[in-house]
Amino acid sequence: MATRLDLDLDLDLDVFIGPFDLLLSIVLREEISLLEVELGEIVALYVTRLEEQGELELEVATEFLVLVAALLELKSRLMLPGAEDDLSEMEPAEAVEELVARMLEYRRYRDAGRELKDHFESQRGFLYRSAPLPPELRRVEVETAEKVYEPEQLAAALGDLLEPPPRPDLSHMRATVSLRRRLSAVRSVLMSRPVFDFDDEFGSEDRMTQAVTIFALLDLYKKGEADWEQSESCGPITVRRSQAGQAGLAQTA
Amino acid sequence: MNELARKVESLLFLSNQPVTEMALAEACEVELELVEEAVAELEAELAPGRRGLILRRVGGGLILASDPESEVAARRLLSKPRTPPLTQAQAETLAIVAYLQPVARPEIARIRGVSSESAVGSLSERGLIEEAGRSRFGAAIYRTSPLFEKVFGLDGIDALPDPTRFDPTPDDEREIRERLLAAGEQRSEA
Amino acid sequence: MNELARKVESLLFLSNQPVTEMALAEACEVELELVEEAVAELEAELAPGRRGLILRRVGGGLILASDPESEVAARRLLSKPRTPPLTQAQAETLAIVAYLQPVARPEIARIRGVSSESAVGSLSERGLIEEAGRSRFGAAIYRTSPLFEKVFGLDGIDALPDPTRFDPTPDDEREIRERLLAAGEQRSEA
Repeated sequence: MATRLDLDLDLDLDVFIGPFDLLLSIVLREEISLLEVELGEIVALYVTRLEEQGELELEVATEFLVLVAALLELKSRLMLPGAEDDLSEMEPAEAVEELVARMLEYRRYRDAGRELKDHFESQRGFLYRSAPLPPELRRVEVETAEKVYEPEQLAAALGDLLEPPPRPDLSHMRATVSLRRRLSAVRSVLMSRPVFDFDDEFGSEDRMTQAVTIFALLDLYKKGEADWEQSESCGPITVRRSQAGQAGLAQTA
Repeated sequence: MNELARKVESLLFLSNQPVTEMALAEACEVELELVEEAVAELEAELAPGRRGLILRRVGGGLILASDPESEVAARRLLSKPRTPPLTQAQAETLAIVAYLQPVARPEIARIRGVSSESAVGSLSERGLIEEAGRSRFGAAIYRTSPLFEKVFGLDGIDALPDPTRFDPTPDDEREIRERLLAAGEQRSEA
Repeated sequence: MNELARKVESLLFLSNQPVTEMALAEACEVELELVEEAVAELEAELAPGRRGLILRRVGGGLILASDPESEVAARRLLSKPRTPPLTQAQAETLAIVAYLQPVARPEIARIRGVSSESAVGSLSERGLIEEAGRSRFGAAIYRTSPLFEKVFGLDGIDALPDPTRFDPTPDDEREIRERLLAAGEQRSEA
């Protein structure tokens, strides 16, 4: 593969302004310590350049990134406490060897990858069958079959089916209360007693029935059949048959 | 074999459904008559006894199948008989077929209160139940198979245990059926 | 074709996976040599260009494939579009896994210089590589899958191209070395 190593990148760092490959040679000659070089900034610059060229696919390794990654590893080894003694003695030549080895290793897999990619293309015309086995081959043969299931499972299943389902739970559904029925309930009380206390008559009903009964009272008030009063909030309600209601009640009765 | 016949063989090899000659013609972008000729050539090549594959016409289409001669060897090589635990739906369906057989498919659905197609399908495929004809209305009627008795260790259908939770009065089978249907109707209403 | 060759063809037709000659011999209850003869006969019958099927040695066994000539028609019939080609990232990652397997994910990242999560993810998704456990440090370890061998038509991992083919040339090495070191000199000379 005749691709030349591409290290063209102009840098503008605190410690260095100039092309990346120049910085690299300087570092490798130990004129600048790797510890002073902001590798992160270099990567950021590189990514920006890729982006400008419309080639931003970070999963695509390039030799440039392989090199920076290798430098990063060297640098992190330099930063490890204790490790410094060994590494400070690392000759520039050794660092170069390590970098070269890394670059060559990457090239090997890059080239192998290219070949695999071509090979993949050349093989894509072969298609394989993917069909389930015919049913007769998926089944247990009668002759060799052994007992694996308990008949009691069937007896239990049938028992479940014989059981009528539980009555549906309707508690979540609101019972309906008829306003018409509440009207006639109030009227019939008013027939027997011209004045009564609401709680005495309807206090034992459920909340919904009580509420609809209040509506019925409102209706009777509107029609002029009944009056009612409540002297204090939440206090007792006194219901009274009104004069005008006499005739109506008589009719209803 | 000419190129088109080879192509037809490829297509039938890859498809696990029957393929019509029209579909083959469209896929190969040739006239129907040419496909028909190619199929005739392939049919002659794959005449029984010539190869390990045979060409079959099924439901208006063509399909390749293995020669039945190799079934025993195929079973030895490939067959991994599966006896997974029964799901609740399968157990219920199988119980209905076992206790009431022969029983029509709509009746199974009425008793369970839900359509039981997938359970019936998997039980048939596993060979635990089999079709025993059609009802007057054309519905498939099922009964258990000899394999059923073996995998449940039953010496005949009479050896099925009494349904559990079923009150011990000596109800006849007819009554069980009615009670099942009655309970099923309540289930499907609920 | 003799009976055994026909049987072998049937068995290979039914199996979706490569089958070894030994497994065929056991299934047919014959000596291995006889199966080898039968396979040779079948191989000749199914030599490229003769039929719609081709006998291939893949993943350590035998498998039937359709002739690549019919790929276009087959994709049309089965409405199966081609899967996309491997991206460069996937190809490099796959090469690392194929040649170094089993290999841990950080090693892949180290060689490629970038985290290779998405390439590893899509190769796993395509079923070409699979996890083969965890390293001491908890990193996922990968190897190629049986599907890899099938898709690449390889009769086992040993059938991969000889890795020495990818050894960098001395020219490569010289070029890199010069590029790393010579920039300063060139520039100071310039």
